[in-house]
Amino acid sequence: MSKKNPEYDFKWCPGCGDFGVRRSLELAMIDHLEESGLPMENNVVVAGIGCSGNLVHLLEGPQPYGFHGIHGRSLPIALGVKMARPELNVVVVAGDGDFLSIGGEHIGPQASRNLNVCAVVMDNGVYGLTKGQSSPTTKLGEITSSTPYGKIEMQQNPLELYLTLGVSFIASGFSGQPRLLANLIKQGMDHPGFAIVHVQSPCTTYNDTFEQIKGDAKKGIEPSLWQIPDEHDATDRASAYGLIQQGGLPVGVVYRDEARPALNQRLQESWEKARSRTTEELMKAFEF
Amino acid sequence: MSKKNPEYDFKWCPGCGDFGVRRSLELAMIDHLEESGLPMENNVVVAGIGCSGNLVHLLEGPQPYGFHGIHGRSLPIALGVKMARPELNVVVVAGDGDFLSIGGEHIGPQASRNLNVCAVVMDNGVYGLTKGQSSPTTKLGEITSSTPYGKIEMQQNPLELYLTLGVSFIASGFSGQPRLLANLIKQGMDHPGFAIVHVQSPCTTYNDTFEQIKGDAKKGIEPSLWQIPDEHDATDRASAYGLIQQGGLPVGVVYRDEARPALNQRLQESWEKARSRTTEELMKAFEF
Amino acid sequence: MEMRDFVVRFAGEGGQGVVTSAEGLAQASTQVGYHALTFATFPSQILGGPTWTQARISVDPVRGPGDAVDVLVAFNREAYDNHQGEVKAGGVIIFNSNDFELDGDSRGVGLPIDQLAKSTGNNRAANMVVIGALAHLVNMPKEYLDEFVIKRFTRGRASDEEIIKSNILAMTLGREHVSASEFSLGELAPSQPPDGDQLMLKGNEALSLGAIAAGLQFYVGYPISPATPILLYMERNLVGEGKFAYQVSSEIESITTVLGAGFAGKKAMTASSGPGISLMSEGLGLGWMAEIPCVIVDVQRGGPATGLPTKTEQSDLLSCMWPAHGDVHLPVIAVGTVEECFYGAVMALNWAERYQGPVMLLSEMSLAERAQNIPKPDLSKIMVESRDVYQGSNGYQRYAGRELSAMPLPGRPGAYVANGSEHDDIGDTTHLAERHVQMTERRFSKLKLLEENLYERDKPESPVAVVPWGATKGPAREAYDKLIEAGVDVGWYYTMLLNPMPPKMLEELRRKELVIVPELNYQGQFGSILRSLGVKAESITQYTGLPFKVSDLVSRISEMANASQREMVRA
Amino acid sequence: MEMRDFVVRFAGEGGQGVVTSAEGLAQASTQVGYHALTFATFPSQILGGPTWTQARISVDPVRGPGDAVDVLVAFNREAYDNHQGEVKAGGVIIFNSNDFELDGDSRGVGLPIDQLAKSTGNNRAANMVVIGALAHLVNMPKEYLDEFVIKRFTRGRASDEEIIKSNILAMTLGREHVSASEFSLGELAPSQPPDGDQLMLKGNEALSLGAIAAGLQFYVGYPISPATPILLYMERNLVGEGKFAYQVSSEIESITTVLGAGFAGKKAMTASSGPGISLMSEGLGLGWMAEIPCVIVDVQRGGPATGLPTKTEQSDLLSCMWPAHGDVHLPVIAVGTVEECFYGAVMALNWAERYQGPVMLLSEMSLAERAQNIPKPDLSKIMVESRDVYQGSNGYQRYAGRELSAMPLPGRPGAYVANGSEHDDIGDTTHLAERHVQMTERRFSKLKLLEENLYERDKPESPVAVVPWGATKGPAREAYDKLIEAGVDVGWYYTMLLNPMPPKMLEELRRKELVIVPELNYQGQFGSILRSLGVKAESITQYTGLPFKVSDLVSRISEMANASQREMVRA
Ligand SMILES: Cc1ncc(C[n+]2csc(CCOP(=O)(O)OP(=O)(O)O)c2C)c(N)n1
Ligand SMILES: Cc1ncc(C[n+]2csc(CCOP(=O)(O)OP(=O)(O)O)c2C)c(N)n1
Ligand code: SF4
Ligand code: SF4
Ligand SMILES: [Mg+2]
Ligand SMILES: [Mg+2]
Repeated sequence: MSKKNPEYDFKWCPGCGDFGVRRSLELAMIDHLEESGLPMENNVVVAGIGCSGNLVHLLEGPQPYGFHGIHGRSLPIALGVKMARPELNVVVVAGDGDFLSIGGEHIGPQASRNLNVCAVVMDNGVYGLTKGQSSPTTKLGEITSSTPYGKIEMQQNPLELYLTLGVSFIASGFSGQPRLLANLIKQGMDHPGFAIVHVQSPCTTYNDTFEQIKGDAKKGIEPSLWQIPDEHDATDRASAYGLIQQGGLPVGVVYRDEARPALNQRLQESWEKARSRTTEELMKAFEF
Repeated sequence: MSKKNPEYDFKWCPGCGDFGVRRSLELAMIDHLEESGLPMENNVVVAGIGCSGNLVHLLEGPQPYGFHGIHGRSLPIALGVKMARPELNVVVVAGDGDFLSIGGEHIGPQASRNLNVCAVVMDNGVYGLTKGQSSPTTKLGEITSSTPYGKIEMQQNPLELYLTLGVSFIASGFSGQPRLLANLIKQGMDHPGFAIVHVQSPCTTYNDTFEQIKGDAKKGIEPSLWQIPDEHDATDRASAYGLIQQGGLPVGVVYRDEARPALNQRLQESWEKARSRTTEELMKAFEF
Repeated sequence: MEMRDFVVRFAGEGGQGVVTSAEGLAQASTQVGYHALTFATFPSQILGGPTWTQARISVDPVRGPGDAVDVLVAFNREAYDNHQGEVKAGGVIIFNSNDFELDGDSRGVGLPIDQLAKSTGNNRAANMVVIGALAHLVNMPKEYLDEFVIKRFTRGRASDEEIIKSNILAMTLGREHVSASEFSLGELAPSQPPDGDQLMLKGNEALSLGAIAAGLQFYVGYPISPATPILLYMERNLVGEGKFAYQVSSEIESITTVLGAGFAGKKAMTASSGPGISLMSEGLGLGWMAEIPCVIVDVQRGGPATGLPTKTEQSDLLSCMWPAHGDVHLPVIAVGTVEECFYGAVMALNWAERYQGPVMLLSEMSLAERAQNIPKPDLSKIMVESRDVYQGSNGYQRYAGRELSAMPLPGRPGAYVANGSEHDDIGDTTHLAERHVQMTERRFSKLKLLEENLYERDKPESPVAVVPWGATKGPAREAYDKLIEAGVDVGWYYTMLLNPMPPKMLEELRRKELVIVPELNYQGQFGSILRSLGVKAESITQYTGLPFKVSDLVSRISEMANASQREMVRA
Repeated sequence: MEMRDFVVRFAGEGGQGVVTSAEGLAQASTQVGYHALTFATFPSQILGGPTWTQARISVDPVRGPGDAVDVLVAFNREAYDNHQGEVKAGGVIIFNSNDFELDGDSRGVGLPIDQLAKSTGNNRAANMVVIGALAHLVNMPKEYLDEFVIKRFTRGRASDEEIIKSNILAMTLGREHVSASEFSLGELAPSQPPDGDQLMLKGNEALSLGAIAAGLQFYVGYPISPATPILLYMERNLVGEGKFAYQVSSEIESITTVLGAGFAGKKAMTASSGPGISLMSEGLGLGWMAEIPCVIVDVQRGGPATGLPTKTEQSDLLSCMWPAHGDVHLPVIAVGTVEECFYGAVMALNWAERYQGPVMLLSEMSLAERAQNIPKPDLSKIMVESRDVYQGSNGYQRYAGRELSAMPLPGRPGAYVANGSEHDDIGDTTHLAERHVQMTERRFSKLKLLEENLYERDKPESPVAVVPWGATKGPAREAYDKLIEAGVDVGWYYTMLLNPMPPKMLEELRRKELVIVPELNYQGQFGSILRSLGVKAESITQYTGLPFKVSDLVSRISEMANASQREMVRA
């Protein structure tokens, strides 16, 4: 709510990738609303703690509901919001540290449940808000403020992790392509299950990867970014696995399984076996 | 320490798979000691909370050190023990709930670090000690005390998870084959990095899968257990992935990567770039 | 002689009918108008293992399992060895003569339980043999028991008649076998059937029902003894449109998921025990900070850490009241009886909605596993509260001011950010000193809304008072009544509301010369809280994992009371 | 007139040299024998953003950043607007006339900082221009500053001479420019160089050094403001054989990993702030239960929940003392000065080894980010303790008895199970009442080993005492000295040891009519703890996220002291 709120004094650094993600999310939410005809208040943005999570305060235009809680817990908070009110459109925004390190435990369970929310992960390969420590996606050997002699643990491969855990919609994007990214986020919102849009959103202050991602012909640097070809069959798990093994930064939808019922749907079905009783009826069982 | 200690009054149910795992671990530790020539006190068994974790109190013969802490935290406790004293042989014993649910967050980090400990996971597809609730490996649709209308979330595939997270030694075994299992655990202990031996250890009281695992010719039930053929190249990640996709209960070594340095080795190397200073020297930096 | 009350302990191996016998006796007695309470213990292993259950049958409402055992039913030798010491003078020991022989104990009556059962052609009637034997010892009329059996086994099936016959026969056999031995305890006074319907249920069940009666819609939890039964009850019964009950992956998920649901407009709850509650620490602070209504049940067990999962203790009070870093001070309701489990849960949900924040509901293993007859709650008399929901248009300042304000509902106008960082009126993060002052005062001012003068008191004029909390209420009250009979000058205060405490009660306690707080922990946790509130409190502590014995409390309380009397005289 | 002390606030954008100027001034002053303290604040954004740093220069040891500002150096207009109100009467405002013009403020002196720096041919000398200007205002001899510059830039490089020249020139230009304006603050009294070497460092650095001096071998942590610098310091310096410093995946890993290392025989520590400490709750209980030596540092920030990461507060005391469910009561040491950060850390490690359990070491954001000159610790005088290690053969009963016993070392004889469930002598799980009693008393008895009568006191005969804790010590002591000058009858007590407290001190406090506890939290946490210990304590609270102002404390303490005097008279 930056524009409207002088009291909110956090600002992203000039050039921070998160600006692009914010724009993409705004576009995606608006698209989504135009289709659904619902007001912006039907959106709930659950934010992690980090430069990335601060996005929830920096959205411009009409404001969605937000929940800016504690570090690493955006997914279970989203679980609560969504299962309480399945009609709401629930979006998670979090950083690589928040989502994959301290919050890593929550990805598997939501994937197994196929919780119908869309998580936008802003991966800059570093802990930005705490000023440049290494994160799970920081590369082996890299020197950061918390790895003065080089990182001695392997980086994670988030896309493969999501696939293995059973996330039913996996997209990969780049903050430097806001419209393309908006489209991926929109697809994630529309997906009837757990969707993760993993975004490379460079930290220009502590880990500026723009050049490496976009490449630089003059310096002879190949871009790591590549568009996922239309031929890619995202519904085929094996192809998705193969695609991820190619490395680099693929942009597009990596995997989608729309057949798997979402948690709230399976819950509905399970109720057919159940019988809902009034408190009076429940008490009967204890009479004598 | 059951035999020696009447005050310890927990007992596994008759037929519980954990008996076999205990035997296997005893055999493996003894093998390991005979080779190393070290005393039993050189072993530290870090246990999770569950029927499985109680193994640490039920070991017979000479006693190793043990740490029986809190639910889900055996891996980070083992991280502390191992990095404090790399010369110790550190073994983790935990259940599927302890290791994969509440403790799931700790697998990835130890895998990325290639922490040189061996984890023996006793998977019975249920929460035994708390009397039969569903666990991450409980199958979709199954009815348990905590899923009265059938489980509505997908089960996890632990072997694929370990492979994706970068665990450098992955074996799969069955508690009903103690000697074979002992051999796998021994290999895990010898492996210079993070080793997980994932064991099907049926809960005869709440989830008896012996029949399904071993099969029953008369009833025409095919065994889910199959020996991993010698041809399998465990050093090839792709083959390991393919093997896991075949399902069932493979027995043997699924994957091994001995090339990757373990955490303590990488740490040693990183020290070459560092300079260790005395407190006096450190204070110098602040003089004026 | 006439008895108003008797206590039977059933001891043996898990699976020998220890529990069914106790429950059968309790049901039989309640059905004919007596009051009954059963208390089950857990063996530390899953199958088999030594276990015991105690049943107390009384003409009057029952307060606790009772100290001394009138009758011990020993299903095996080990049970006899471990429990015979608890049998009071003049008590009787019924031992399963099919399992072992007992000589040299004059209190022993052999009963060939298995054999007699078999002879009825219904092996499952073993517990009826025992019940018949017990009935004889207290001279309970045969009709009573027959009536119970008929009621119980009339299920409109063809087999009913036969089963009823075999069970009645079993009871008769047990009765006759014991009558042959001259043993008797006396005459149980005729029952005085309570007016109004009754329910027979356990603390965890009463608590679950209370929460549902108060409009609970959303429950998540993670298994842990002794709170698991609440999770299982909810998963079975909290079903249907708009409801959700689910097992999540840890207590950290439990609390944060509940916060999400509370934010989204639901009445949400989770339950756990010590270790799980500790894991919720950070989430509880978030609920307080972001002002999210929800209820957290702590069914206390022995601590610290993994502690004593199957034992009872009252040692989580301090950490539930101040569960997290920063200025957080959560409302705490502690229940003391099975009936209070129901009404305490109703209040906890009401409080959460009223002040818009997390409420801690403390129960205990000894209540959770206690079955007891209670008056059936009259739902029409239960006042259910719901949060004040914001009805206006957009541009609302959810956190404006220094007091409670209406809470917006996602999906409707009034969008804001529920924020765990310090924030301004619309929920944006801020670091301004004035804001932190405003919001801190706002959060604490809301506790005032929970101040209610609901408490019990007797002899308020006495300068000394006994003030138990939680399930210690039962034995403490039994002890108190004995002390009063004995002419000791001491008052009685009790409330479920530990934070905020009833202001009037606190006022009165501040004027006492001595406030005696019996509690099941080492530190004397409630006592120290009372002292910090300006009350001259001293605790009577016990940390054995077991409830207080009435006799111990009688002597310890009177000691302290007398000592302070002497001091007052001197002064 | 002669000054013994002056305070300069540097305010501007991050990156404008706000911090380097403050530190330069402090260093220059300390090198010529003055005492100096700098206090930096954080902008809430990562790059740029409004920020300010305060430097206090004094002839005498400095206790705090100081209330009122003598000189404001405003690098831009916004800085002027936000801070000019803090400048005391007769103060001066140096504003960067290259950035903005200031009329109508008689306190203003324009200084073309950038331009003057440029003219020296060394743009990086801007801070020297400012320092020169300041030196003139307090009449600091030119030689002093030249000496400092020469010392600082003599690094045996060819460029040294040139750099020194340009910097001296920069100072001279600044000095001359201001001297042109008639402004002056007076004459800073000549320095009284402290005898003995000094260190100039921040609280987090002193704490890290202290831990290492006490033999720290193992450190893990997870980044969090304001504790991160400790993690970074350890990762850089706690290296080499037998050492380990590492960033783990969360604070839950931090605490449990530290427990593993403590069990394995290392002196292990972790540091975090509020939210991380709350996540450690369950692990802390485990450390207490299994008796594992380790130190947990809480560099407090504003709470609750994510709270106010860049502000200071003292609101984690209750949750650090009773961090988890069950009967757990952790030792707490709270440091109050940069120097105490060093010695407090030494004590914390010693305590952990001595009683074999977790020790909480409380610091605060305002100490963590405060740089100050302290006497260089004499390592030869530091007493370092290590746990009593079991030396015998196998068959040892590690948990036998009701008191501390030697701790076995994995790899050596004496195998046992470190157990978080209640256990017997060898560490096997048990539920026996006697065991729970024995082990509970054992765990609490060990706290006695930590009772030491280390505390400050003045005027013990006074019936009223001021008893601050933590970093409130600084402003409270300044206020106290003023009150004594003013003839107020009030005593002073202070200790780092909050649990267990020095027994003698507690005894004395119990005899006071009134104990006044200034503390930075809403609930008056230490005050309420003291009341629960039988002390008539009342808190003076502030919850703005900022330290106390001396002037506020002077008036609030004297009010309370006088009020109680009046009461005493009445009585
Ligand atoms: C429990 C807890 N631990 C640590 C922190 C401190 N902290 C705030 S943000 C953050 C990580 C930020 O990294 P990331 O999630 O990648 O977000 P980014 O800033 O890079 O966008 C940390 C460790 C916290 N707020 N809470
Ligand atoms: C924090 C916490 N939550 C819950 C529990 C209760 N609990 C004890 S064991 C267990 C799970 C046991 O399942 P598993 O790990 O599969 O072990 P098993 O008994 O099946 O061998 C649980 C939930 C606990 N001890 N601590
Ligand atoms: S630190 Fe990095 S991630 Fe944070 S705002 Fe600056 S550029 Fe963006
Ligand atoms: S409950 Fe299951 S896992 Fe536990 S001891 Fe019995 S059989 Fe084994
Ligand atoms: Mg990041
Ligand atoms: Mg299991």
